[in-house]
Amino acid sequence: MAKLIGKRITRNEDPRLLTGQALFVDDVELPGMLHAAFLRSEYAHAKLKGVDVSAALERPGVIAAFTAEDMGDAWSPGPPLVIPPPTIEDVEFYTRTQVPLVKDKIRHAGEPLAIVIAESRYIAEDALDDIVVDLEPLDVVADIERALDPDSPLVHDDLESNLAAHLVQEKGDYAAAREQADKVIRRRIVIERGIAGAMENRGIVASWDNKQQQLTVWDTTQSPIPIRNGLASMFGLSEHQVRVIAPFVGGGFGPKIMMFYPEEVLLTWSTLRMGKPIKWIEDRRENFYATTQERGQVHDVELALTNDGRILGLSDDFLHDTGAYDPYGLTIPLNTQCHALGPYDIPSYSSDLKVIFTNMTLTTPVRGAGRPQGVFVIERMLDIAAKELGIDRAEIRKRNYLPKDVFPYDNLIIDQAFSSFVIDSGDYLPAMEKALEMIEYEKFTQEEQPKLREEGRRVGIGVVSFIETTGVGPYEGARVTIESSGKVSTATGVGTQGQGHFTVFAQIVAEQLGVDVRDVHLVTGDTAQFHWGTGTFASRGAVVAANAVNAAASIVRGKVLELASELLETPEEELELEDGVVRVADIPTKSMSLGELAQRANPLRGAVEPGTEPGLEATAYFGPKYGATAFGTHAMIVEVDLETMMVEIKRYIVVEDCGTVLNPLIVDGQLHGGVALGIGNSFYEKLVFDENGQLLNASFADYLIPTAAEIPRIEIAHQVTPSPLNPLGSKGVGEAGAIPVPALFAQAVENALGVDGLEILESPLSPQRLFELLHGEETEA
Amino acid sequence: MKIEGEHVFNGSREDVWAMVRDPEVLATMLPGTTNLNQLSENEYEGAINLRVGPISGGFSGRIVVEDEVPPEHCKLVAEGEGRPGFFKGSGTVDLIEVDAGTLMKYEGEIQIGGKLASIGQRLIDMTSKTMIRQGMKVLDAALEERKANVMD
Amino acid sequence: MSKEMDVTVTVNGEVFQRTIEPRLLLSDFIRHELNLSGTHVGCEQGVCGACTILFDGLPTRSCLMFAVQADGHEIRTVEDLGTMEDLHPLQEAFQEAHALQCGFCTPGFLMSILPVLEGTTDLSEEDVQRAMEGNLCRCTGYQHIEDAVRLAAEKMSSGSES
Amino acid sequence: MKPAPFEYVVPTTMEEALGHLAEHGYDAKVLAGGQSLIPMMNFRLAQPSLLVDLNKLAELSFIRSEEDGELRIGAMTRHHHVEHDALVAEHAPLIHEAMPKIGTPQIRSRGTFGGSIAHADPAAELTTICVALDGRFRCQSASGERWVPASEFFLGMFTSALEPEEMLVEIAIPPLAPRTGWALEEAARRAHDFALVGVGAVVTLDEQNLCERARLVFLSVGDGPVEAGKAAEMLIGKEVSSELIRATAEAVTEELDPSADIHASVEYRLHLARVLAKRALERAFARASAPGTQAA
Repeated sequence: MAKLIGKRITRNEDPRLLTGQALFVDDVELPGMLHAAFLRSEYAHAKLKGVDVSAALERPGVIAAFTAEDMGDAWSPGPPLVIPPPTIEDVEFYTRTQVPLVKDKIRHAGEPLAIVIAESRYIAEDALDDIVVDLEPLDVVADIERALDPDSPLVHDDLESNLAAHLVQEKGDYAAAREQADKVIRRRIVIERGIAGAMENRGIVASWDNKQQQLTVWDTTQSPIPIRNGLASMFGLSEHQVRVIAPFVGGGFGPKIMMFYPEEVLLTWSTLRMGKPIKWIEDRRENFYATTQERGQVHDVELALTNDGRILGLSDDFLHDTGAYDPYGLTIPLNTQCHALGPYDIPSYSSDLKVIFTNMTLTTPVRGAGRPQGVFVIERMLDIAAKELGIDRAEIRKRNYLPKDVFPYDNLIIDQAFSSFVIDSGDYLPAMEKALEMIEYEKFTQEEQPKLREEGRRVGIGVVSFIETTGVGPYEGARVTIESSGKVSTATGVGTQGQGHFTVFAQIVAEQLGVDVRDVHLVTGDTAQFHWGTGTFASRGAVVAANAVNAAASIVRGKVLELASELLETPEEELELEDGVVRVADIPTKSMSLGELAQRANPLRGAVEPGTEPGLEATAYFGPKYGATAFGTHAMIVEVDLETMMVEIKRYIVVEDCGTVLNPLIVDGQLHGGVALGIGNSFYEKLVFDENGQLLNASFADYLIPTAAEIPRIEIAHQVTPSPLNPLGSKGVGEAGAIPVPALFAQAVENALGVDGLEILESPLSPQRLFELLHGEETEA
Repeated sequence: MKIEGEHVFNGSREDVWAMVRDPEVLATMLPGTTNLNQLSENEYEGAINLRVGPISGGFSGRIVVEDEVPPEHCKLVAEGEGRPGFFKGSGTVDLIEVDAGTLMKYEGEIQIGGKLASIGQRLIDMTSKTMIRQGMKVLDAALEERKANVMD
Repeated sequence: MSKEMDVTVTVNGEVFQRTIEPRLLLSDFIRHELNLSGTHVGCEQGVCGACTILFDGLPTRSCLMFAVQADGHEIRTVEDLGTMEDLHPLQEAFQEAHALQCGFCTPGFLMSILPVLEGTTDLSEEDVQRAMEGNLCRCTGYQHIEDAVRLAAEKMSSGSES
Repeated sequence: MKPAPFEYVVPTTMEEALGHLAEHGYDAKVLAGGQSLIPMMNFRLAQPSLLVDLNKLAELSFIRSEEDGELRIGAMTRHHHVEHDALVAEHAPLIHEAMPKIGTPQIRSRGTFGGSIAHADPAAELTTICVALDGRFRCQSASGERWVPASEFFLGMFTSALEPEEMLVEIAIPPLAPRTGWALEEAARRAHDFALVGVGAVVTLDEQNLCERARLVFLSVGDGPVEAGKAAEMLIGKEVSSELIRATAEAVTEELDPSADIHASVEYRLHLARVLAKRALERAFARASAPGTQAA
């Protein structure tokens, strides 16, 4: 087999993207297509008394305008949760899902009140100004720490409080550990909200063809098959009547998976009602309050240790802001609970989670999905412990790592998939050693830093470890087909937003079948091409879908060999697949091309014998027993300008272990992008809400996504500890880069400032915050 | 947003007070004000087309004057909304006799929501500074005119 | 609705005539009137750079111009570079350096960097940064794009020598 | 995010352009580069009923110097051209230094020198610099023209001395005196964001090496360019030392009136103003005292 897995292979999809020939949703143009715009609430919390669209309907070019009332029986909250709550005992969970259009009560700014459908988006937006809304503003729940006060306004009036969920997870006996401990450290940690910030906003084109009785929906979703299934059941159609296409999608990062966004329901409902194709393209301002967000937690943490820095126990009671509704269940905070344990041997753990409804945009996973918060909690606590116990920061981590011989290691709490949080494999110490070596930790801390400090320069170093649960189930599938041209088509259901699936999956197939990577054509994200699957999220493409592709390709390989053996009258063991042909190893001239074999496998004459199938094709599925856990260590050197509070990152090191590396070029790209988002989360990107639930920085001018100038060169080293859970040995890497950065940045900046008693217990930071931390709190912006 | 400041008028406290409580003067203080109606002794409603450079937008709203202690103190409570957003706020105005005339001290807090708040943060505070300064100029002029009329 | 106007624009060497409303943004005109959908729209306020085109040779935000203003002017979009089978050296460099992931911001980067490289291929570190400063990318973290710019400079300088 | 409808005219003569302004006054809005106006229109915060597009008035795009060394820049000259113009680099090095800090390359391709000034954004570099350099602006209307000194031009947030029927047509920047140094210092979140605070310093030394003239003008600390004249006065007639610079920088905050926003509090802005004033003065004086500093 030609070795393709693990090679730096350039991407199959690039020529289309580079020449402007890749189809994105807003590129879909259909005859007679109409354009939608949504009237959204500017208020975060209000009683809605009426929406009058009559003036809008008068405007030339406006075809329709609908309110919740117009939807009649089609209006309902929901549909079912994206991820249901855990089925374990003792979990309190109050399901409240978003509505297609607000009927009686507005629960966050940005909720849609009406849809206008017009000949152009310009006219549709003109008509939004014609709509008259009658509402009564209500007091707003905008602070999760006050949301449970008895006198707090209620987001959902039928609930007793703003508590959306409550779950206590315990491992060992934390109270006893606390008793035994030499040192107990207690801190409050606050992590604010940010956006995913995909460059492409969301978009939908929905088209009902009455003659074909066929609904086609182009959608920027990360999860086309569940959207297809949901729309079919919601509107009483057969799944075969609904085709959902997620074409090229301009970045996902989490929020593009939701069941359902109101717009997905509304566009579909409207095209079914009107029989005309309708397009809605979210604009950037809408993206800031109508697309889901993440982070937003407050932790009260306690770490119990011995004097030599061994962790005896961790307690973390935290609040998680779910926004106005909770369709995504507990995925984010469960990730936080798991990742607060890190790569460490923590014998006792107690975590009390309360999920809070607020009058703000919903939170659902954004690249990292609760993990950065958990990592921030444990890593910051270890930094403080190291300082208080007089132990080196790297050393305290080394003392607490799980040893490499304990895996699989059961953490005895449940994870986001509600199964026991078992770490499949790991080898943490070498990753740390490597990172220290690369960043020259000793030299920096012993020589450079003291010298620069004497010159008045504030430089600091940070080093943190993390784990990342990846590749959760339930499953993905793939179909691999050798076509009569000898080229290979591969179909999966996952959908792609830039992860390089067209190339990585092709590498796997090409390696199995001995063809050129460029001759493997991937179809993904089109429900007409593949019927089963869940989607692209939780760093699972390279684990779950890749292994399904591998399984299907391996079956096809078997079929090829079996048929070729018969036709070439040679035992299978003596055949090899290379360069698109099957040949006898010792007699290279005795061969058949894959195309010829494909034709022979699908003869126009001659019956398919009982028990056989035509063609060289196979469909296979892969569902892991549980998720594969990647890990790594990041290190960073920063310099803080003490006069201006600006921070420059001088060096950035990543040591990543994501098991088998399928394509290092692509993996490095994933890590770069993850780190860049992490840097944004650490210092630049913070959604600022006021006490009325108003988002104060809903534009790219005020919400600061880092540019090239803010992102340093990232030096990467790979370590490979294959996952025993899948044949490829792969683990996910899509979120890895982002996860440890806020903790690392806080540590490095704190170290650079070097001010006694100055601890950074929040994320993100900003120059303004550093100024306050150094000069006193009373100067808050 | 907090608003706080002071301004010295070249006139007596009674004149300044009378001017501040004159709806017509108030309407000229904010250019673009239309349809200012007095609903009751202490309550006004009106519409304004605010214009700050290229930015413009119509608002309609209400102002209530409370805790009135002529000619030295009152509290203003205002709220309104329009296409660019909505606002709600209150503030106090104190007039103090000083050598140069009358010192007006004002302070208040306005909450702004909607489009203006979400994309125009950078503009709001500085715009209010400009508007207040321009408004004081108008009041200065009105005061001069008032004094001239009285003398006539 | 305001009065419609005739415009004649040269895009990628081809002359187009259309009758349009004055308020039509140049980005929408290029994408939806001319069906050159390689130019993307990410923020419509001139920050993200995805809609960058060359307007009379200079990189320009097409979301911050009205299409009527393009009357009598020359525009180049990403479609003016190479084809899928025959990529421009800058596009080749992007592929080789893995300078794109989702690819949504990519046409904007290409059209921002292209005029810089067409001016000179002798770029300092600062020049490379400068060429990219008006474009946001959420996927790549920019490092591979920087690599691609250097690689393209190499390709284009050796290309011009031969 | 699509603009509301408007009428659009694109005059080809000054007379025609000024005629539109005379006729429509406040309802007309001049479209220069549009890089500030069009985003506001896309957000529908600006909804002018008539746009008067100046982009076909070729006579408003020029850079030249007068015999006395005064630099003249046409209002419709694009930032890109100013940035790369040798005359500007020679006659107004402070403007040359500032140009790359204005927006991004794409914004500079389209944005115009005069548009940036007429827009009167308190965070803009050019407004501040023109005040620091004692620039003058030629404002023209159908009924005549007048020159307004930069120090009297900026009246507040997006508000200038331009009357609705007037148009900014030309900017004049006087030549620098010999032994003049300059600097622009800014602190911004990202490389090309609006500065949280910025300051332009222009200083001149006399033959005895005493400070003869000093201007310190700030951006983003008020609703327009803010000059710290009293602080600068402390330098006049003095021998410049690092103590004097520090004392001057400490004093600037008396004259500033910054606002708080989501990026910076009043206190942080005042702190930055002191820091940046010190840095700007240090650089400016270093330039002024460098051998061979003879302005053209």
